[in-house]
Parts: sequence; C-alpha cells; structure tokens
Amino acid sequence: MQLDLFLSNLLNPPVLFFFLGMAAVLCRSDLEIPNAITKALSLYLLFAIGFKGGHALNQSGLSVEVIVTLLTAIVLSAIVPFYAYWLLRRRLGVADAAAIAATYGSISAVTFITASAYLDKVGVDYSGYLVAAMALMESPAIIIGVMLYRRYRDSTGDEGNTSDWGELFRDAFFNGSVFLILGSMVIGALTGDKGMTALKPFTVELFTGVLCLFLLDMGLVAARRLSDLLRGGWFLGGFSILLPLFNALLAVVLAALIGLSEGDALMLMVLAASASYIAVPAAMRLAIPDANPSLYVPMSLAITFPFNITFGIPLYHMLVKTLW
Amino acid sequence: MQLDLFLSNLLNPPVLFFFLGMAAVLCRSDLEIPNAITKALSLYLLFAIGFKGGHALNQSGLSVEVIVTLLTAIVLSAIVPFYAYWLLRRRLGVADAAAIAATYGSISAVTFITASAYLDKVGVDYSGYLVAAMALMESPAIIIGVMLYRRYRDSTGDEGNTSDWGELFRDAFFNGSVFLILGSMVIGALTGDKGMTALKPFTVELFTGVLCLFLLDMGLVAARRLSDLLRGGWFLGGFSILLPLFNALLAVVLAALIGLSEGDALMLMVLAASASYIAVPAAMRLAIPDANPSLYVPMSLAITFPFNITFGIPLYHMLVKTLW
Amino acid sequence: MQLDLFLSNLLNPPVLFFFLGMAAVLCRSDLEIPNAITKALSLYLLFAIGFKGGHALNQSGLSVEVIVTLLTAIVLSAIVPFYAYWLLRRRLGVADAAAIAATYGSISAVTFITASAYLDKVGVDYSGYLVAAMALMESPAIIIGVMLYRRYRDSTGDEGNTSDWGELFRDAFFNGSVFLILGSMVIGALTGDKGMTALKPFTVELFTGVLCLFLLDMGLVAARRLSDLLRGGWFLGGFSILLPLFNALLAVVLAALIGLSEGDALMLMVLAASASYIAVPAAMRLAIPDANPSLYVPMSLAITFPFNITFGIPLYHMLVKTLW
Amino acid sequence: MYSVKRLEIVIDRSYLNRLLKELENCGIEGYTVLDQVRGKGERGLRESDALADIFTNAYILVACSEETAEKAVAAIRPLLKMSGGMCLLSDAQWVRH
Amino acid sequence: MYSVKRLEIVIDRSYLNRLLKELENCGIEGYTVLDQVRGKGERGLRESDALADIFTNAYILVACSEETAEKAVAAIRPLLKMSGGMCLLSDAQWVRH
Amino acid sequence: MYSVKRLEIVIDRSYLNRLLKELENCGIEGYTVLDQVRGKGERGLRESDALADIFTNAYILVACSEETAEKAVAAIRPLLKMSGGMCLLSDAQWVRH
Ligand SMILES: Nc1ncnc2c1ncn2[C@@H]1O[C@H](COP(=O)(O)O)[C@@H](O)[C@H]1O
Ligand SMILES: Nc1ncnc2c1ncn2[C@@H]1O[C@H](COP(=O)(O)O)[C@@H](O)[C@H]1O
Ligand SMILES: Nc1ncnc2c1ncn2[C@@H]1O[C@H](COP(=O)(O)O)[C@@H](O)[C@H]1O
Ligand code: NA
Ligand code: NA
Ligand code: NA
Repeated sequence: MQLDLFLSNLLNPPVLFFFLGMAAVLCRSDLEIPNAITKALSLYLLFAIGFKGGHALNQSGLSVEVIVTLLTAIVLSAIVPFYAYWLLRRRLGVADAAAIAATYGSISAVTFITASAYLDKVGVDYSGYLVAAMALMESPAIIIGVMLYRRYRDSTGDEGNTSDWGELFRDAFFNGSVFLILGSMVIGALTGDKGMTALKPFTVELFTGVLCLFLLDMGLVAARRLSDLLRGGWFLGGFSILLPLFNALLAVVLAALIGLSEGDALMLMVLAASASYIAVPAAMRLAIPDANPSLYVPMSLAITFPFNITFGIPLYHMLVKTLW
Repeated sequence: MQLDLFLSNLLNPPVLFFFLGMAAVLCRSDLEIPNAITKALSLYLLFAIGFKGGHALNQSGLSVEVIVTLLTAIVLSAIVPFYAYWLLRRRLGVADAAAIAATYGSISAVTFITASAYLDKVGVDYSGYLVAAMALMESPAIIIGVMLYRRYRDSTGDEGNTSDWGELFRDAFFNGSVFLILGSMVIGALTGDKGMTALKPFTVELFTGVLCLFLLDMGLVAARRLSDLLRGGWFLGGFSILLPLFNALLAVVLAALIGLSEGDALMLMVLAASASYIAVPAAMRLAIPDANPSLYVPMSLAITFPFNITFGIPLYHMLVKTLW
Repeated sequence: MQLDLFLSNLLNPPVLFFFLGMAAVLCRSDLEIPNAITKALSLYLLFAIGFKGGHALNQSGLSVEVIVTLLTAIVLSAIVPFYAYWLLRRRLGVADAAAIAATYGSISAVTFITASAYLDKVGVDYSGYLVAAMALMESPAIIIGVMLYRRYRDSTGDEGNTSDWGELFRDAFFNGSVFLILGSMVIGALTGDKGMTALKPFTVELFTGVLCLFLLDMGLVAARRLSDLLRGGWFLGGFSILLPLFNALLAVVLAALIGLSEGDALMLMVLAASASYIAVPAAMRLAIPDANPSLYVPMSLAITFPFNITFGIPLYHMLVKTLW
Repeated sequence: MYSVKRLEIVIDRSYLNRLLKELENCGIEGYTVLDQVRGKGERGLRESDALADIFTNAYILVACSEETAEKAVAAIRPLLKMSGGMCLLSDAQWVRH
Repeated sequence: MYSVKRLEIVIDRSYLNRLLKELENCGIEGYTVLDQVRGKGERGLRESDALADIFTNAYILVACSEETAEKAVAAIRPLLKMSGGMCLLSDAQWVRH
Repeated sequence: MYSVKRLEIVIDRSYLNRLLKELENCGIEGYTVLDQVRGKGERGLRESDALADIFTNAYILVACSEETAEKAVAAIRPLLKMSGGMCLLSDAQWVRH
C-alpha cells in the first residue's frame, strides 16, 4: 500500500514529463523550449493557481482557521533560514550560506501544484486557500536571508553593492511571480463564482496539460544545471535532500498543533520542503552578489525539486497517514 | 441600478486584470510578458473573434440589414477623422493632427471584445456579424488621415518620405491584424457549424482566459506609456476622453436612424469611441513620419482604452437604455 | 461523390488556414508569427499527437497486427530513399540527391495530423497506434540518405565535414521532434485512461484550433520559400508531386498485403507520400553540408505538403475506396 | 585578409526595409541584421512593447569597401534624419575563406 | 563625421539597470542594448534558462567622446568587478545626419 | 587596459557548436554569442522560419590576443568555407576590472 503511493505519484503525467526532459538532456537530444515559452507557461501557472486560490478564499471566507494557517505558514518560512544558515556556515562562507538559507525558506509553486495534482489523483481533499499560504511564504525568507548576510558578512569588499532595503523589499514582495499570484488571487476572490465560470475552461481544464509542458522544460533545465553542482561534492547534495526532510517534519508538527486536515498538512509539508528557484535567485543575485548562483540554483532546481516531486510527496503523505 | 452597470463591468475579470497590470508598473514590480507572447495572445484574439464573427455571418447571411449596418460603420469611421483633425489643428501641427485623427477614426478590437464580454455578463444580445463592421472600420481612417496630411502639410522638408499610395493602401488593408481578422471571418463563414464544432473549445471556451492575460499585458504597457503623455499637458488628455464621447453620440444617432437593437447600438458606439493602438500607429509611423508617436500611441492606449473599458462601456449602455 | 471528398477536405478549417497564410504573403501583408510561437505550436502538436497515440497503444496493446504494421512502416520509409536517389541522380549531384531522398523517405507529422482531421470529418476510423508508425518512420531515411551520400560522393573537398556516425544516429533518433513524440507516446501508454482524463481538454479539445494556427504559419513560410524553388525549373517541382504519388501507391500495395483497414491504409499512404521539413533538413544540413537546403526544404514544404493536404489526401482516399 | 569598413547602423525598425533597399542600391551585397534592439538617444527611450510595435530599433552591420561605405553613408543620411538613429564607421579586416 | 569611442560592455543582466544608471551619471546620453546574449568567460558558461533567469548577459553599445568614455570606464569598473563581464573600447567615426 | 583583437563571426547556426569547439581548441576562453541574427551574403537571404530551422545565422564576438586571433582565424576558415559566413578582425582595448 505504501508502494502504491509512490507509484501513484510516479505515474502522474507531469512527473513523467519531468523525467522525459531530463532524459532528453542525457540522450543529448536537441529538444529545446524557447525562453519566451517557458515564461508564458510559468505566467499561466501562476495566473491559474492564483485565480483558483482566490476563488477558494471567496468560498471559505477569512475565518479564524484560515488566518491561523496563513500565520503559521509565514512563521514557518521565516524560521527555516535561521537554522539553515547555521548549518550551512559549517562549510560555506556567509554569502553562500545566507543565499541558500533564503532559497530553502521560500517555496516552489510548481512543487505545490504537483502535490495538488497528486492529491487529486489519490482522492484526498485540501483547502484551496492554501494557495494564499504559498504566496505569503515566498518573500519573508528573502528578507531574512539578506538580513543574515548583512549582519554577518565581513564589512570589506562590497562597495559595489549599492542596493538598499527599499529595493530589497520591492524585489521580495513585488517580484513578478509573487505579484501575479497575489493579484490573480485577489481577482479570483473578488469575482467569485461568476469569474470562475468564465475562466474555468482556461484556468482549470488546461491546467494539467500546461503543467506537463512546464515540467518537461524544468526537466531539461534541471538536468543541464545538475553538472554545475556535482562538481561541488556531497555536502550540498546531501543538504538539498536532508534539509527539506527536516523542514517537512517541522511543518507536520506545526500542522498537528493547529489541527490541519490530512490534505492540508501534506500541503504545508510540501511548502516547507520546497525551495525557490525563480523569485529567490533573482533577488539574491542582486542583494547578495558575492554568493555563487551555481550553488543555490542547482541545489533547489536539480536536487530538491526532483526529490520532492518523486519521493518527497508520497513520503510526506505516508507520514501524515501514519500520524493522522 | 445605474451603478450596477459600472460595478458589473468593473468586476469583469478582464477589466480587473488590466488594472493589475497597471498596478504592477506603479509598484515597480518586474512583472513582464515577453514580446512574442504578447503577439501570440493578440493573434489568438484576432483569430478567435474573426472566426466567431464569420460563423455569425454564416448564420445571419448577408441581409439588407447586415449590409446597411456595415455601410454605416464604414461611413462613421470615415467621418471621424475630418472633425477630429479640425479640432486638433487648434493646438497641433498638421502631421500630429492627421495622425491622431486617423487613430480615432479607426477602432480597437480589444475594446470591442471587452464590450462583448460585458454584454454577455449583463445578458444583452448583440449580432455576431458586427465583427465584420469592426474589421471594415480599421482601414478607412488610415487613408483619410494620410490624405489630410498630404493635402495640408507645407510642402517643405519631407523628401525622406518616399512611401506611395500603393504601399499605403497595402498597409491599411492588408496589415497583419486586419488580414487575420478578415481571413478568419471568411473561414468561419465558409465552414459554418461544422467548423465551429471543431474549433469551439479553442476559440470560444478559452477566450475570456486569454483576454485576461492580454489585458494584463495591456495594463503593463499602458501604465508605462502614460508618463510620455502626461508631459504633454491637459489638452490631449481631455481630447482622449471627450472625442470618444462625441464619437459615441454620433454613433448612437446613426444606430437609431438605421434601427439597430440595444446591443448592436452599444457595440457601434463602442467601435466609434475606441481608438487604434496597433494597426494605425504602424501605418502612421511610415506614412506620416514627422508625427510624434509618443502622442498618438499613449492617447489611445493609456487614456482612451482604459476610459472605454472602465467607464465608457457602461456609460454608453446607460445612454442606449435611456433612449431605446 | 468523388468531388465531395475534395470539398470535404478543402472546407476543413486547418486547410483553409494554410491558404490564408499563403494569401497573406501574396498580398504582401505584414502578418507574422514570432519564431518562439511557431516552436511552441509545434511542441504542442507533437506532445498531443504522441500522447494520444500512446493512449491508443495502451488500449490496443502490442498485438501481432500492431507489430506487423509498424515493421511495414519502417521498411517502407527505408526503401523510398533508394529509388528516390536513383531517380534524382539523373539531374542532380550526389549530395542534393541524397538529401532529397532522405527528405522523402521520412514523414511530416502535420500531414498525418491533417489526414486524421479529414478522417474524423468524413467519419472513417483509423487506429491510433499508427502514431507509433509515424514516429518510427522519421529517422531511418536520414541514416540511409547519409549512407548513400558517403558511399557515392567523390572523396574530395569535404574535409570540413567532421560529423561521425555517432552524432548522426543521435541527430536521427534523438532529434527534438522525434524524441518528444516518442516520449509523449510512452507516457500516454504508461498512464492510460487516467492520464488521458487529466489531459484530454488540453491534448484533444484544443487540437484543431492549434493546428489551424500552425497551418496558418506554415502557409506563410511555404509561400515565402516557394520562390526559392521556382528558379530551379520544372524537374524538381514535378518530382515533388510525382514521387509522393508513387510512394502512396507502394504504400497501398503493402497495406493490402498486410490487410489494413480502409482508414489505416489511407494513413499509411499519407505517411509514405509525405516528406519531412523539420527533422530531416536539420540533420542534412550537418551531415550533408554540400547539399543545397534551398532545394530540399521548399520541395517538401512548399510543394509536397500543400499538394498532400489539398489534393493528396482525398485522392488517396478515393483510391482506397475503389480497392477496398 | 583585406581592409574593409564596418558600418553599424541603429534605426527605427519601421524603416528597416527602406534602409536595406537603399543599401542594396549602393551596391552593398552583404549585411547582418538584429531585428530587435532597444536603446536611448535624442528621441528618448525606445523599448518595444509589442502592442504598438513602433518603439523598437533594428541594428545593421555591414562590411564593405571604403568607397561603397561612403556612398552608403550619403544615401542613408536623409533616412536617418527622418527616423532618428545612429551610424558608426570603423575599420576592420575581412578574413577571406 | 567626427571621431568617437565605441564602448562595448557585456554584463550579467541582473546588473543592467545599475550599469545604465552609472552610464547616464557620466553624461552618456545614447546607448543601444541587447537584452539577451549568452557567452563564456571566467565565470564559465552563461546561458539563460528562463526559469532561474540569472544566467544571462546583456550587451551594451555606446558611442561617445573619448573623455566621456574614460569617465564611464572608471565608473563601471567596480560594477564589472562585482558582476563579471567584459568591456571593450575601440575607435569609430560618427556619421552626422 | 591592453590591446586585443576583436573577432566577429557570422555563421550558419547549424555549425555554431562546431565553431565554438574550434575556438576553444585554439585557446579562446571567452566569447559572446547572439543565437539568432539574419542577413544576406553570397548565399542569398538567410532568415529564420523556425520550421525548417536551418536558415538562421549566429553572431559570435571574441576578444583575444592577436596571436590567438590568428590561430583562430586559421582554424575556422575551413568551417566558414563549408558553411558560408563572415569573419571580421578589428582592434580594441580591453578594460581591466
Ligand atoms: N550615442 C549612442 N550610442 C549608442 N547607441 C545610440 C547612440 N545614440 C543613439 N543610439 C541608438 O539609436 C537609437 C535612435 O537614436 P535617436 O534617434 O538619437 O533617439 C537609440 O534608441 C539608440 O538605440
Ligand atoms: N574574451 C571575451 N570575448 C568575448 N566575450 C567575453 C569575453 N570574456 C567574457 N565575455 C563575455 O562576458 C561574459 C561574462 O564574462 P566573465 O565575467 O568573464 O564570465 C561572458 O559570459 C561573455 O559573454
Ligand atoms: N558584407 C557583409 N557584411 C555583413 N554581414 C555579412 C556580409 N556578408 C555576409 N554577411 C553575413 O554572413 C551570412 C552568411 O554569408 P554568406 O555565406 O556570404 O551568404 C549572411 O547571411 C550575413 O548575415
Ligand atoms: Na521551503
Ligand atoms: Na473610433
Ligand atoms: Na515519406
């Protein structure tokens, strides 16, 4: 039965398309997806997931339960960078440690989406308003990562870095993906059932198909980036799997404390375990220029992401099933 | 009840996404839509609206009523540039006045589409064949604008301008957007119900979703272009709102004369009130090179367009409701 | 009744959109589809057709009938280049003859797709697993074309050509389009009905619409490339129509021998008659650099393709109807 | 290898076709074009927005003989005057292959 | 025609806006930008993947007076040091129109 | 600042990877690539159509020492001969950062 969960997840078309993308790189196929298309697919996913989340919020309203869950999610994403930083400093400099810590405090929308496809498949419900939790978890880790960096770096050698806090907050809270998901959520919440009726064929019915194409692309990119990391040895590789597991554990404890349902607990775990490869790298490159992007990008994109969508999700589910 | 119409229009997802785009620029978010995607969305909209219009023509046939309506639409779009030019010459040179006049004689397909989404929402019918009216109203204003320019400009200083009438007619009647909308219309008319069955999921069901993304993009662009215009003072800003109002009035009179239905009258007003920001600017840049595109583009795109899709459409509807 | 088949095919929206694209070039319209969009449309089509084919294989299983059909298809695509080369050598050099032979041995997925839209329209069934035949027919002709070239070219003057057999096999079997179609097929076969349910709105319902846009684009490209060829005289123009007819005849004989159904026989003829304009040219440019791409591309794209989708398909159908 | 002039032109893309025609009239047989570049100059920022697709520049690189370059420069000046843009001349060596 | 300096810069696109601000501060009023180029240098291959969109370079071409060029070069050095990249100076003639 | 050679190459994109391999074999460690440019030359117009994606050029910019440039030029000649294309050499100053 346990194996069942893994198989159920692996035979999910989106997950299989991710591996197809990786296989294309291994076979040295010239399969390629133009950059503009990658961006379009990701715009679509953010738009659709935000709109659906907004519709769910419209249905559920802002109850105490919703607010407690959202606050828990924010706290969770703000704690992670602290211990992640502390662990990473054993091996890495301040800049790299801070950037990676921010990466793992934040989340990956596509991991969340893949988990929701998984839950649909195995027939477990989850609350649509968790999309709001996801959106709110993107930014805090960025701020904390940069705070850690500015607090602990040796004061020399960064004259070039002229970005101030104002810019940083803007990069954290108004970056394109956060903005689109939040905005679509607000619109989904405002337009309610009428809006959903008009947009359902576009946002709901096409969703899995677009997700497949996007994961195909992520597979291509992840496989290409992987080699960057493998040069770096085992510490970072191990970290990219063990930290998510620990984050998921922390999340499941919090989920139990605030009394989430089975599906919601799994989703919170997935959010905690996931790491950012879009919003955070863009912010880090500017705010922590001396951190090496060839570390933090492949860690989240080429190890944590595939781990989560293949083994992580069913593993977390097993755990929840045992505990609940 | 009047307020109702405005709210009904404002809570339309496409309109809200337009404002989300504007908000992104105001918040200095880095949200961006690649150019290739903008073009793809606009190709889709032209394809879908043309095809649906063609199917409607196939159903209605080319009755006297249809022909009278189409002729009225053409005449309307040909008259506007004359008085617009005359008004604009009070403040502007020949080139700018002629280019802006052409801009306001022509139409905006997306304004038309937004109005049709509004009518769907408030449950008022309109004739699908008006798409043909729209397509036929794109080009005449271009020709008349250039005629005015060539007639009244001082003959000096334009040796560089080598474009002849042949090129001009081609730019006016065969430019990409006119061609695609007319072509799709013909195909929709030829393939009738069978064609519609095959293409319905693509052209009809996805329509509102794609429109939302496109309007998000238009919001981004409009907000960026707005600053260009604000430097230019109040005359042009006021003109960009008052002329459309006047055009709508003229249209409603004509609509009453030829006995259009409530919905059709509204659509004719919307067409008259809308201004071009795709086909006409492209033609003007070539045919009236000494006109300043930083005037005519933001006027239509950043003032007239938002005005029409937020206040204009329900306002025109109120008027029609009062009169009909 | 015969004319009926032709009309039925011509009034197919995809075919009409192809001619709309050609018309745009003839009218010197500036209608354009960005390259990234062309690639996206083609990725979609390969993804969708592969996935549907895989689902069909999942339903049919790998019966003897299926295997015999696939083998026949492979053999067919491997024989064609030999006699095509022999014919072409009457007029052309080794390099050009070999490259064109490979082009005609291989297939065009979009021709196949258009034929399937035609069969849907006229209400004749065909086996979904023929998609596998199509995928398997893409590559062998590439290998054989290059073998012919390396065997017969005069040994001088090609020091620049350093590509070895390893690279060639990779280009033939792992090029992007072959890889994506085969990969999607495997995923469709693995995920069966569950996968199809999740992806149906995306892969099935949107299909005709996307095909229309893609054929619009192909019309644009074909019309532009046509002029390249017309300079070359009548031999190649005639060849681009007569060879497909002969290939279709050979295919119908084989189809009768192995006892295919009416629809399946037509599809095999269409595959044999079609020529590649994506995968093969890319491989030829590298492996037979001294062949002139301004011959083999427009032959397949601007003559054979339009011929097949307008006259070819109904003609082959007439023949099958007479014989079956 | 022999000496050539490198002609670099940035022009409003609306006028690209006219420019290329002028260049060909001057006997220029080779050029390379980048269809979409953005920039800033006397007429302010020029960044494409793909809707009103008239705020984009094209970049053209031409290698030709000095004589041809001079002819070309004279021929395209009126166009550049009308549309705005930039034209640079520099020296290079053409590698014969 | 008069002599100008051609300044060619390749820089991590994340820093493009800062670079352009620096250039404007030095009195540079015209530039042309290619937003997406890829390349290889001391920091290895840099090819965009559009997901983590931080592995792309931008290319900037500036024509300006020698004096301004020197000021600009001094001003952008710290930025290039931080971000990596390349800066080339060469000579050209500006064609007046 | 020190003197370098600017090598500009336009080549059929099908051969881009081979060209880059050749350049690296000659000891070139830095280059910048534009993957899609169009143009005209001896082989006529070359404009991408994204279907038969073999009618596109790539543009490569390399800054390197004179010596390396000469080696590179010799190495890529046969490739250019086979594929067509253009190769220009000019002078520039490399700005150290
Ligand atoms: N000094 C310069 N250096 C580089 N590019 C320039 C320069 N001046 C103008 N340009 C380019 O030429 C375009 C048109 O220039 P202008 O007509 O002066 O606005 C600008 O958008 C830039 O792309
Ligand atoms: N020698 C060179 N020639 C041409 N482009 C270079 C060179 N060195 C570096 N670049 C470009 O500058 C970017 C950043 O260089 P780097 O900081 O050295 O990695 C590279 O990705 C290339 O696009
Ligand atoms: N004289 C030239 N100036 C600029 N670009 C050129 C020139 N000649 C050739 N090219 C470029 O090199 C490509 C291939 O040239 P060819 O092999 O001569 O057809 C052309 O498509 C142009 O992009
Ligand atoms: Na996380
Ligand atoms: Na109007
Ligand atoms: Na064939």
